[in-house]
Amino acid sequence: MDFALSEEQTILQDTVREYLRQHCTLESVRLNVQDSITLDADIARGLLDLGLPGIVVPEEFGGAGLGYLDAALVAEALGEAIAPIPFLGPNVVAPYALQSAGSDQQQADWLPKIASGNAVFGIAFSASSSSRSDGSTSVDSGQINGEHTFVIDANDATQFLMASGDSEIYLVDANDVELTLLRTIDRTRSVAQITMNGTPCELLPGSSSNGALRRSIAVGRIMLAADSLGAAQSMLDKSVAYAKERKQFNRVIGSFQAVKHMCAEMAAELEPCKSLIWYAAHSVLAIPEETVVVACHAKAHLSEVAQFVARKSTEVHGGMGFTDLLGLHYWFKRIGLNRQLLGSPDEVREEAAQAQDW
Amino acid sequence: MDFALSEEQTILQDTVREYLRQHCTLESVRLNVQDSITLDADIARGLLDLGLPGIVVPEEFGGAGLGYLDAALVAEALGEAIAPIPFLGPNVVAPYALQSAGSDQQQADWLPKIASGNAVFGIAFSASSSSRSDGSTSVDSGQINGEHTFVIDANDATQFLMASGDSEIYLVDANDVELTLLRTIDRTRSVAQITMNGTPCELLPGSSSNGALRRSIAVGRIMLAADSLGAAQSMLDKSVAYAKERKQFNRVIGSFQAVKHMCAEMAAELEPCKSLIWYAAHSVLAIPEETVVVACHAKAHLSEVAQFVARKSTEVHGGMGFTDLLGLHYWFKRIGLNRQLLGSPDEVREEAAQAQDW
Amino acid sequence: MDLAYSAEYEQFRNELRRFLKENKHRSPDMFATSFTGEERAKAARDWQRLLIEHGYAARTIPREYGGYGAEPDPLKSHIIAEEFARHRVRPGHSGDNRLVPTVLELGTEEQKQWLIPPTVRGEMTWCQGYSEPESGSDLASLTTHAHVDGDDFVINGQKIWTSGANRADMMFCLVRTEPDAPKHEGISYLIFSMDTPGIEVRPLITMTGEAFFNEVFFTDARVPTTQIIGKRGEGWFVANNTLKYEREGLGDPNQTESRLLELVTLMQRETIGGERVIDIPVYRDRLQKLQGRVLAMKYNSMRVLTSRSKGEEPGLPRWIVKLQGCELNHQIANLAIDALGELGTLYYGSPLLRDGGRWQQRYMMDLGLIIGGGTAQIQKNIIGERALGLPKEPKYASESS
Amino acid sequence: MDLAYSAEYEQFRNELRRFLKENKHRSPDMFATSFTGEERAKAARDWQRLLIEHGYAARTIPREYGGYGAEPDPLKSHIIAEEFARHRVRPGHSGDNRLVPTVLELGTEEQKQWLIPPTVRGEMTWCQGYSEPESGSDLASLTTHAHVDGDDFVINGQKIWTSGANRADMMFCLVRTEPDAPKHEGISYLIFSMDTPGIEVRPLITMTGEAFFNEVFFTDARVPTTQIIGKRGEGWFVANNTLKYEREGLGDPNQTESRLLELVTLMQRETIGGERVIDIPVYRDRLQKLQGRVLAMKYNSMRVLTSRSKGEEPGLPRWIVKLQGCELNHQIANLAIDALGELGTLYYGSPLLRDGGRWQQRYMMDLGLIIGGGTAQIQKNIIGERALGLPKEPKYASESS
Repeated sequence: MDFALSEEQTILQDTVREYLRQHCTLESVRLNVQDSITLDADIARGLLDLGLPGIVVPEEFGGAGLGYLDAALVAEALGEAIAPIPFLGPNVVAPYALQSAGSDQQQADWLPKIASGNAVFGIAFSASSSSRSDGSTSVDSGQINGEHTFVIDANDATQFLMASGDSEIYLVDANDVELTLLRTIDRTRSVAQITMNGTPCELLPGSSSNGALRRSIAVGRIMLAADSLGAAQSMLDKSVAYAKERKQFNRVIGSFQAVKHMCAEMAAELEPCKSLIWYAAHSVLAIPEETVVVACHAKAHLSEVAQFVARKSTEVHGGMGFTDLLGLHYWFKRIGLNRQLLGSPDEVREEAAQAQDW
Repeated sequence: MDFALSEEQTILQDTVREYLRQHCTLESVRLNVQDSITLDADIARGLLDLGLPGIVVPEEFGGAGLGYLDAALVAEALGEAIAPIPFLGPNVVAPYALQSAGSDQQQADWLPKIASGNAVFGIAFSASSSSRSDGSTSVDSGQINGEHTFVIDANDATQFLMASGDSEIYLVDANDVELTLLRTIDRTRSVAQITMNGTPCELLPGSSSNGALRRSIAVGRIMLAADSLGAAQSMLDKSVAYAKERKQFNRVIGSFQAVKHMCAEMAAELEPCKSLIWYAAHSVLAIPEETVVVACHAKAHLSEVAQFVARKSTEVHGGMGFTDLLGLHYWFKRIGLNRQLLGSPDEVREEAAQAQDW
Repeated sequence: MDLAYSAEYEQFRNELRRFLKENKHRSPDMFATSFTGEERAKAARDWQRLLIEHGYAARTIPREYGGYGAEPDPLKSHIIAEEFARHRVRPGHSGDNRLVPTVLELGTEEQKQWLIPPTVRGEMTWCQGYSEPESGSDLASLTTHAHVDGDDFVINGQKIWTSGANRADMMFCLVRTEPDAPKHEGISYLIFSMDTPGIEVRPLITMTGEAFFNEVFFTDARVPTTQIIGKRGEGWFVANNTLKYEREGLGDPNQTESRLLELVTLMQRETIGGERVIDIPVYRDRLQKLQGRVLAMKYNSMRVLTSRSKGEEPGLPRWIVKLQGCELNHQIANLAIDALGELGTLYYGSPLLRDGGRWQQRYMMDLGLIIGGGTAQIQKNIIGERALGLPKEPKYASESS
Repeated sequence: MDLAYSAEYEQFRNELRRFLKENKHRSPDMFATSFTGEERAKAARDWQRLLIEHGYAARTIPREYGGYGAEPDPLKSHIIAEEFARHRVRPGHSGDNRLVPTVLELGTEEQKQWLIPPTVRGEMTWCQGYSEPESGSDLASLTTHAHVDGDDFVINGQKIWTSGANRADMMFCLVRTEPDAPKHEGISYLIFSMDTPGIEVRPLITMTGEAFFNEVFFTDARVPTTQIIGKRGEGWFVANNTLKYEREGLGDPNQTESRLLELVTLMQRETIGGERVIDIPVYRDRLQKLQGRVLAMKYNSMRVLTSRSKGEEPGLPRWIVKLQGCELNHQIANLAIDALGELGTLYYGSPLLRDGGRWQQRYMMDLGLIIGGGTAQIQKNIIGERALGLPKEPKYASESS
């Protein structure tokens, strides 16, 4: 029994953190956010050097062959730094879906390209994960028609995986769809609407029967939850640091019980979330029969806790938290977007109940 | 526009408060609670002298001819003192129902007896106000069969009003039913299960068509909400007093932000409830078309706020709040019982939504 | 308890309604798209003058200073606010509800004549220079300072959270003029033109993306020593007069109620899988919970209004309004966003945007209001100490006065 | 990350299971109704002796003091707790988990030999005399005092919240022996028999109606001066050793999870208008919210256990357990009561009572636990100061040391 990160995992996460600390500063995020959201090419190249695009791609296909806990640790670090980088879609959910449901040929075609950063997959699962989207599609003789909204990591995508019907996953080329960017409160993650009009598509054959779509969504939810964990942890850390520095009434504000207790409440809520994410991510390969339920809980619980932290952290920062000066709101908004993607908390909780036959 | 109590109303409430302060001490409540719950004869006689039993009975029938805001002020005072006295059922809901739906003869028979304290009505409306009760009844040729649970103010009742079917109200004699006391956490309000077996019953004829049952339940809910308001206000007052007295670390605990803020949060939540109750109670005669919705909100909102106050007040008192020494738990428990009677908060909120056609 | 208005007030209301019906078209917002900035400004001044003439603006300000000169009557003021809101007509103003009462109470006759008439006419607009980067909740620790040089105060330092500083003609401002006095006794209340050389205004972008506030920098800005309200060193006590007025209005329950009704409309319009959001029990229950709280605050405000109309200090029911009202607005916006799900994350300028993005804007803005004008923590201190009589925190050993 | 246990631990668990299967019938709870008090007590002692022999109780206590003498191994301790709970068998004990470590660490050899073997055998039971009516969160302000008269301490004063005082053989107790010393330096840690003349125990009824606690009154109670652990005036520091151990266990997530599963059963069994409560969306959503929190705390405890098994101090994940766990239990009970509606208000002895009234009992008891053993406010101070490194409140001018 060893419920802890391995030394390699700690090193992996610290390496990504250190890289982002140097290259993904608040200033660089601000620059990114001013224009339309696009993959920051410099940061992306650095992450490619770290091997992140192929993190869960098997070594035989040129990847790192790591697991989903490793991927969650990276997602957490990206959330901490609010990195404007697609990761969840192209580097975690897509290789998971391809390995779960793709044909041998599809895996051989795409997994190496994912690992080398030459294929970037956007994920159009929203219609199956969140009943709020109106988008629907139909497939006829290898062509797909219809639209998807809230497509994740859309802007720089070269390919899309998309849900159709109840459980099937199709692969389409990004050149064959019409893409309209959606502008959300968050500007660090690209989200779009895509329209298909007789667009050629290719089924991932395993998905017709093996529940790969549902499990792929679960993996995506775990990554979003890990991202929110990281973002919320950053906000808590900033709050504690600010509370130790900022003085009012000749005392650092952290010595006031009201401020101290807000920090303590944030920590008390957030700390157990780390273990919840670890367990959920670990379960993907080790205890797959538990993944769907735990992923629902990870997503829903982190949505609530991170929202709580985002608010309290802003309060601890007082007026400064409300301005752009400290940039705290970038974290606030990323947490706000994560909350709704791939299913809002109450929808996801209902799925957890159903998955347990309760 | 005068959204305030009249001088007479203030005097009425203060008189009841003063009477209860002298005669309904914590010690006398404790004595009452040790045995089975029964009307405290001494206190009841005193309240009779104050004219409370006939408070809403018209003067022509020997009552005080006051309104439901006056009744709510009395209910609030009874809640403050956790008085072990039936009031809601026999002295408010029963005369309201009789006036709303009773025949001239029924009104002439019963209203004077209510005002003189010679008739004490228990209220068996639970099956129509709370879907949790299994009890159901059927009426056939002037006889009623079946059972009601959570009958309010049951123990000393001489008569019962009971709901049957969707909207009808029947009057039965207490001697003709079989009564089993239910033991709740609260011991200051008597609640029972009653069984009818070919029991003679008499219809309140207006109730077949005029919605009197629904409005009678609304009146009962307002009184329960007023009772919880009073009980919660007592708990807040005790907390503030304790926080000003109790010293720890050489300071009165009320000077600690954590304790001060708990008191402030209780006050901030509770104070607007007073206006909500006033409005709801005033609406019964003045704006009857609003009563059902506002009564639902008064009941549901006070259930939540009073529960919050009950918990925080206990926390402010520390270990002492958990013991019997200060008796704080009697208020805690009365609030807990009120929360569930005549519909739990979520059921009542759903009724409010339906009543607004939302 | 009588929710009807007496005949006097009903007549007042009827007159106002007639006035609004006849004059609504003159309200400057009607000119919004078709006139130039200068014409718009003139329309606003004309509208204000018309309202003062009829006693619907500057109502209680003495006639000699350009007001209508009526006795204070909170019920009439309430009726005015209510009817203008109901008719969606731009209300008048009383100049500046922080500065004008302060000058009337504590200014010299000369200051009153100089400042109040143009302010009341809307020809002299104001911003408030109180907060500083290092003194937020602890306002009295401000460090912007002025020394006397000849006939002038020479001001150096920085203010923050100054709303309207980029548009205002004038500022009323707290500066430290007696550096050696205890912190509450070294402050003066100065007034000066925003055109004074040495003043620089920089907009402060907030999380909503808009610049509601500014930073104001002072570099040797010279202000005549006559431009002080009250005496030197008394500014803290002068300002407390202003603060008393400023906090009113945040958390207004009528606004909260209309937001709740907007939310109902949203939930009746939006669907999830073909079902109206309002019919989905978890959202429906959250909506009802909020409605209960909104009603309680609405009736609480009627109680406050009644107390005021009787000349009583409303006490606790008034102290809680800001804390509860801003929180409630924030929660209403939160439910709206959750009801919209993914669509609730969209913001200004996006395809598929609902209600112009205003729910996200409010969600953030209301959080700003929970913090601003006295954080929730400070509000709880005030409620605990002033309304419940709990003791302040004791002075601690190392604290300077 | 490896959730499997290594072969050594699997073997340990298998041996334990075999032991439990073979010996379960000797567990004293099996005798509950058919034996007298004395026979029951003997069965309990026999059971404890059997468990010690096999290393399932008093596991890390040295053999010379009656224990099993194994090296500490948190994983094995966890397996023992888990299997006894799973098999619903009464677990053994290590004497008293507050006193025994303290005596082992700070007692004299003579005290160890006197106290530890009978305590470990269950023949000497203990209660803790720390809290006083006027010193709750501020324990060090205690006033129960003892002066030396000949070879005795003579104790006067009052303790409160003394659980088990009515059954215990002995008390370990903090008393002020140096009235003139600063408050933390004037306390001594005494041990004595509850049969000592001058000690009176009165049960303290709580809101649940039960007497979990007692008040203990001392009137010239004489205790030999040798019955002190540590030196005179060092009692505060001796006691901090004990406190370290006491707070473990409150908010145990395994217990919380089993309560959640009980709640699921309740919600599947109870109906409203023919519909299972668990199918009613508002309750269903509340249940799911709680499950998410329960799982987070469950995995958090696995993380704590792993840290311990590596000899690391778990830090924050451990500090939050009491605060979060007790709150979660309280909320689980709250949902159970709401799910039962009116039926949820019934209590011991009523017709129609569900689940023996235990949800109401827990709802109140869990609130007591939120308060007891360090209120939620004190817990938040501890988390803020020890785990997050925020500064303590400054000393106040008027505060004596």
